[in-house]
Amino acid sequence: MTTIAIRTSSVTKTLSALGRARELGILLAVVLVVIAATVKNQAFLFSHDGWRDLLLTPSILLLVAVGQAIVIITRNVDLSVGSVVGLTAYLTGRLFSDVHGIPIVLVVVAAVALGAVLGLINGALVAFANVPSMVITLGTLYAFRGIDVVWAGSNRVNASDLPSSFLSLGTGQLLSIPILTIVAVVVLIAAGWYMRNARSGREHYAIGSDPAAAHLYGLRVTRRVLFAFVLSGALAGLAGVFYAARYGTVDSQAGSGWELQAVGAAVIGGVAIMGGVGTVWGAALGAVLLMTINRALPVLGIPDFWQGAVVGVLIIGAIVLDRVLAVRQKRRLIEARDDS
Amino acid sequence: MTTTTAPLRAVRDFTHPLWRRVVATRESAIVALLVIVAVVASVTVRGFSQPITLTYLLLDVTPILLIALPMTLVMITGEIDLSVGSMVGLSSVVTGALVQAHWPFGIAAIMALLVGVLGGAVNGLLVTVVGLPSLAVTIGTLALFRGVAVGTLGTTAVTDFPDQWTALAQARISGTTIPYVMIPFLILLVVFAVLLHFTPFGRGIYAVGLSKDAARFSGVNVERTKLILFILTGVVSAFAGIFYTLRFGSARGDNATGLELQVIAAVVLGGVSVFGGRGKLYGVVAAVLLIGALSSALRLANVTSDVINIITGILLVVSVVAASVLAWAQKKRRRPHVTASTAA
Amino acid sequence: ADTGPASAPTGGAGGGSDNLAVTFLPKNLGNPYFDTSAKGGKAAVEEFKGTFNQVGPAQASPDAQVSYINTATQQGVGALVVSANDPKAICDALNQARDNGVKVVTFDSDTDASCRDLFVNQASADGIAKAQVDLIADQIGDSGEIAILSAAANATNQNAWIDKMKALLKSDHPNISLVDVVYGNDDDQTSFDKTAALLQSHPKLKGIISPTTVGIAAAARYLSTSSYKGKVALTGLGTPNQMREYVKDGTVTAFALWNPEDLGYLSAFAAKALITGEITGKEGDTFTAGKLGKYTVGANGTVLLGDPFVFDKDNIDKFDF
Amino acid sequence: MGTTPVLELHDVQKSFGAVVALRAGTISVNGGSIHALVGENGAGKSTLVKIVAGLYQRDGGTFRFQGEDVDFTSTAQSKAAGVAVIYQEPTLFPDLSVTENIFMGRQPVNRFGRIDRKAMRREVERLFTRLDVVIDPDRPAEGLSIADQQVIEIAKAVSLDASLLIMDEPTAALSGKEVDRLFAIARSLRDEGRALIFISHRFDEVFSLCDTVTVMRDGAYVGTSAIADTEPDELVRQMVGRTITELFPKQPARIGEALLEVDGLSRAGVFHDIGFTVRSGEIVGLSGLVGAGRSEVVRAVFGVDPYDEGMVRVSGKNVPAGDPAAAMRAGIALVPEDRRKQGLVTESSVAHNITLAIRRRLARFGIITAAMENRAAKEWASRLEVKTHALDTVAATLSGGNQQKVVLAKWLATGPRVLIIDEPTRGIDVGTKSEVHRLLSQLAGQGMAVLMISSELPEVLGMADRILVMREGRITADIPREQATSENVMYAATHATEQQK
Ligand SMILES: Nc1ncnc2c1ncn2[C@@H]1O[C@H](COP(=O)(O)OP(=O)(O)OP(=O)(O)O)[C@@H](O)[C@H]1O
Ligand SMILES: Nc1ncnc2c1ncn2[C@@H]1O[C@H](COP(=O)(O)OP(=O)(O)OP(=O)(O)O)[C@@H](O)[C@H]1O
Ligand SMILES: [Mg+2]
Ligand SMILES: [Mg+2]
Repeated sequence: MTTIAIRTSSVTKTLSALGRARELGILLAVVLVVIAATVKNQAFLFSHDGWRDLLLTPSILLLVAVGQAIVIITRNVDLSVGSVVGLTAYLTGRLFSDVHGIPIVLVVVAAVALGAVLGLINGALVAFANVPSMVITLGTLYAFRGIDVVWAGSNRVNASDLPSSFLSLGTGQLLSIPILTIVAVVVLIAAGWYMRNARSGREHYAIGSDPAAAHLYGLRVTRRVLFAFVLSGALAGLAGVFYAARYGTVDSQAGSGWELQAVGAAVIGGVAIMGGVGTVWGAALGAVLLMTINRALPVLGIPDFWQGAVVGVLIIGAIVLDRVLAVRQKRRLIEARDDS
Repeated sequence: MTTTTAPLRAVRDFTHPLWRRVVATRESAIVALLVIVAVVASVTVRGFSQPITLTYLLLDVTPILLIALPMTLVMITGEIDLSVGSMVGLSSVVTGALVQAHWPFGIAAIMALLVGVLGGAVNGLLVTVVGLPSLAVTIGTLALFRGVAVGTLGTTAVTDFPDQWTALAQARISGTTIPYVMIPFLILLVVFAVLLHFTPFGRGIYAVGLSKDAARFSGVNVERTKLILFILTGVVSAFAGIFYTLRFGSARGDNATGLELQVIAAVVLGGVSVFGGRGKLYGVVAAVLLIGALSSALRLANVTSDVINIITGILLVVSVVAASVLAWAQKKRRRPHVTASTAA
Repeated sequence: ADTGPASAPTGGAGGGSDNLAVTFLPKNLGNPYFDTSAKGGKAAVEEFKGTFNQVGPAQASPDAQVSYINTATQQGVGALVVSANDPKAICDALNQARDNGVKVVTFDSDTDASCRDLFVNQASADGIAKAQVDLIADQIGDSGEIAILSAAANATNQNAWIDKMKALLKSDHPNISLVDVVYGNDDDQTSFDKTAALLQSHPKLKGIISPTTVGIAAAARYLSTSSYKGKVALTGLGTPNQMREYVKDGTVTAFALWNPEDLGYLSAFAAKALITGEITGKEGDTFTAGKLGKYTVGANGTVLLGDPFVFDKDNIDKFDF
Repeated sequence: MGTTPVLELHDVQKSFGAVVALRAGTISVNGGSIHALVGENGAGKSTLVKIVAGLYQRDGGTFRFQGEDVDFTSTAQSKAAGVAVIYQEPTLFPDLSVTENIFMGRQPVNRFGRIDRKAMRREVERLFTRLDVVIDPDRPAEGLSIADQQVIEIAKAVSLDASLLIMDEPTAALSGKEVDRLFAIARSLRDEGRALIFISHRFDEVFSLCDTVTVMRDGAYVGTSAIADTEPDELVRQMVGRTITELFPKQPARIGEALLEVDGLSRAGVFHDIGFTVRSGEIVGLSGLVGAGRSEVVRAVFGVDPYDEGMVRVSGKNVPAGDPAAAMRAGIALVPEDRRKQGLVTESSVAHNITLAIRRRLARFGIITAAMENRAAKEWASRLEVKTHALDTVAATLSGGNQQKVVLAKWLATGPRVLIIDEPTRGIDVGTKSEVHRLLSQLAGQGMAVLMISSELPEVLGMADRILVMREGRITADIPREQATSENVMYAATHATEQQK
């Protein structure tokens, strides 16, 4: 028994180290990008605006990516998040401009609630009708955006329609950390804690790992999947509020194309597209990496037109690197077993 | 088992008769819907029944029709290619840049097709050799191909294409209102339909989509199958890019932005499962035409694009939900019947 | 030469008709600039008792515009008033429309001259370039680094203006150096982020020109909350409603634009004149555009609206669009 | 206890579309007893189990649990009521750790609802010690051998502390040692007064473990008897309606030239320096404890797994590594151990499954049609007596034994010269089993070389001309039929392990 115990513990350690390494690799990439950009131009990190933007810019996508990660972990995907961000951002703006003196908290609640309802629509269709989420959310991507365009028409919400107390949320800082970033990080910590330490959080992993087994097991698959979509919608709703606060202007195209960014962030962060694997931390880091790359490229002197290509190369590079590291680790594990 | 005493049991080929197998499918529902939309629109929408409608409709959906063919095969293996729209743009830019550099158009087009092969191979190799999920890979190449396209031409748009070529892209087969480009499309359709439905390779595609492991254990070369399909998708997208360039007479880096989701929406509407293993080519073709006819009719009725988008989205959702509700209802209906017969 | 009563349907060179259905096709829907021009167009069409319609894609792309042009052809409208997303890509479709008797007026952003009957130009490229260069030179003291935040990389009008601005800077303002041109794609968020990047990559930047209404608003919004406010000058083309706040808080001193409502109004009347055969679009043709008065077709079938107008703290409250 | 049975089913019915899976399911299980449920493949045993588990809802009949009428609509309900089930197919979450798999949904939590990982870990260690299991509790379930998966299923069910434990063929993947362990646990649970249902196709197990037996045929109840009052032949007659004369109908075959030669095959961490020969007409048994690496060796030989060193030859010609298609061309066929993942495309039709491996050969001028496939599939389905409604039936809906027949049909259709068959009769009923054995014997007689992996010692001893024994990735013995006894095979399979300890 003793020999086995030793092997077990060493295997355990290497495995958990591997688990951590996935997120670590992405964190490293973020740090490298920041260092490179800062060396090129001090202002990227060491100016007031540079520091603020470094933290602020990824915050909105981070929220969406966290929700997306949880949905993907259940072996689903939510392609409608971009449209939900658009709708809720517009709702935020309209509430402020139509209802004078409306409290900010009420608007946040309304936007998050709208996001949750939209998420509920997705979730109900997926969970009850038992159809692939990719199809459903591709459909609602079009439908929600269409509703946004019909509702907004050519109107847009301008910064002047928004109360300055709300706008200052978008740029305000507490101890030099932007308020939006603080909120996003709190959400991230809560989601991370839940997914790791709550029974129902772990059930999401089980469902994504093998839905049929989860059914046999008697897990409440429908409820969890529904919850994941509602959460994703609610977080997209919160991101919509952030969007309005940060950008001040909301038109009917706000947030379009974010679905791929959010899925990309999750996948880059090590969330397996087939579910069951990954953490919201990874997804958050993926979002930070994506947004930071976007901001660093002009600073690094990459011409505007070529930035898209560089982003593509970096995305592919990040996932290839991740894969290579994982394969290497696995091989090392096998060799270790052989030697024991 | 010749020594067994039991007589050889004759096994039926099919559970249901042919008509039921054909009629009670999602594909047939889409075809029926297409017919209904066409008939209703001809009667109610002014201007829809004129012959020119067909020309415009077909020209509009040609890039989607073309790319949907290989995309169907890719999605049946359980993979996906999100980079097709960017590949259309890249192929357009390659054609344009070479024509601008005074290459003959034919050679430029061939180079664009080669770029399609190359791009497809990049996707395919990353998926098969490196073993990455195709959704992630092609989100990356979506950005990469588009980035190279935009980077290459920058602000400029190449517009000086030979007139005989641009005219050909719009020309109609004489005496009809059907564009010439339908000929290469029909050839490709036959090729892909035979490949998918009537070859051992096609059987392998379905097997890979349903169970990668079982396919491998049966001697299907999973990696090669996928690689070939990604390359086909790349090259057909490049072909669509050339058509796109000629139809609009303009090569630009941002050509066909967002086309990928339209293609995937059509493929999925046509009954292909995003999990792989299921789908028929005729369903997909009917779905592309359905979306095309619907938007054409709605535009003629002065319905704005946002409403058209809502309708497309709802159609997608309803089509899958309806199928599942129908199956559920059927199950419900059957149950008391069985109980009754066993009780009797 | 002839005005007034002669505007009744006559068998001019184009062959007059009384099909006064005018369809506006902007670059995209949901764009306040085009919303305002459509308002003018609608007013004009109602004035001459035609039927007004506006259609368009949700996102600015030439292929989507082609579908709408084809639709207009099928519907057999009297005239199509288009702001082109690409000078060439929609050409064939426009020509097919013309072959089917549809008159084609471009406004705001032109196509090749061979594909339309008339172009209603909001202001000459020279005029627009000069107005913006003069504004920035004035605001930064005629020396230092500036950058341009444009719309899409392929926008015809934008690129024409940028080229003219470059030439003007070279010849008249040798101390100003243009260090970067970036593209916000007329997307609010992209323009916003690009502004942030511009300011970081060019610490010595003294001014930004954004010749697009979406771009300038986003840039102003970023500047107003950053430490660059008041230090980096911003000008360009913007609408008074979007810019009012930033002009008042001192982020922006002055910016320019023509009146898009007038632009739409003039375009609609030009379309009507073509439909009725009052003009054919050749140089020297004249027509009356309702309350705006008489206009003459210039070279290349172009009608010029007028010079751009400069908005500042003192006059901005007089406008609402 | 004796008065009210823990579980009572009477005339329970269940249909799937046109297929009647269960016509009249009847069973009555008492506390403190182990009740065997036997019947041919497709008799409806698993269906009955799934109704008790709440996975399926019955169409008719009565269902009583602990003396009360119940209607479980989900497995969560049955679990809560005290029913634990080990399903025929292992149902683990591949990405989660072994520990999480066991405790999913009922992990120990602290006051704040936070999962107490330490407590969970302690639980698992206690459980594994009780079951004498040596699996790393922190490794993911992905990549566990079928046997290990089965062991974890058992651990999961045992830890539930249920009043009724149903085991649907739990021993199909296990070898002697693990089976003994399982039986010890089952007996201790019985002695605690719990009720157990045990489904198996192995009569020796039924007779050594159970006290009552219920027989089913064609979805209907046939009869229940005390084990002491019946005997295997009687059960077989009830199950199949006829007697099986010979379980291992081994015919002597003429052993010819070497067909499959494996030389110095190694793969780091899995197997080392494997060398053996299988001759025409010969059935070679590959024996060993579960986890010895037998499946890995044959997978490498067939080319689905890579290997680092060594050589595979068929009739003296090299077979390229890592290329199953080439191995098939060389005349090798592999019936894999995991039929649901590797053997079958479960979501595909019977016809497509049978013809998948011969699709290229069937094609004329590169074209293949459904008619061609059906012709070939019908021939093989009939030869192996696959019980299916029609050729377009989805393979997943066949009973386990019939699925195995489909896999066999698929590979026999390729007309192999070397047939490698991994656990050929796992989950197959007696009748079919003897048919499979007869078939193997007959194929060998026709000159085929057969390599058979089996965890069932009687099967190996009864069928093989020669027995290779593997232990921890190495071949430790090569025993001819005449000298083979269960003692010397088990000795070779475990010997060095004992020495190490
Ligand atoms: N989901 C389903 N859909 C259709 N038919 C089914 C389904 N499940 C089982 N059947 C059919 O019901 C019958 C009984 O199957 P079941 O799995 O209960 O048999 P079994 O006695 O467990 O056999 P085995 O010993 O092979 O496991 C079989 O004919 C099978 O094909
Ligand atoms: N718990 C484990 N930890 C590490 N390695 C293991 C473990 N279990 C199995 N292995 C490895 O996997 C191989 C065994 O695989 P497998 O169980 O499929 O073998 P097998 O003899 O074919 O058994 P079966 O009869 O179940 O098919 C062994 O060589 C061993 O090195
Ligand atoms: Mg069974
Ligand atoms: Mg094995």
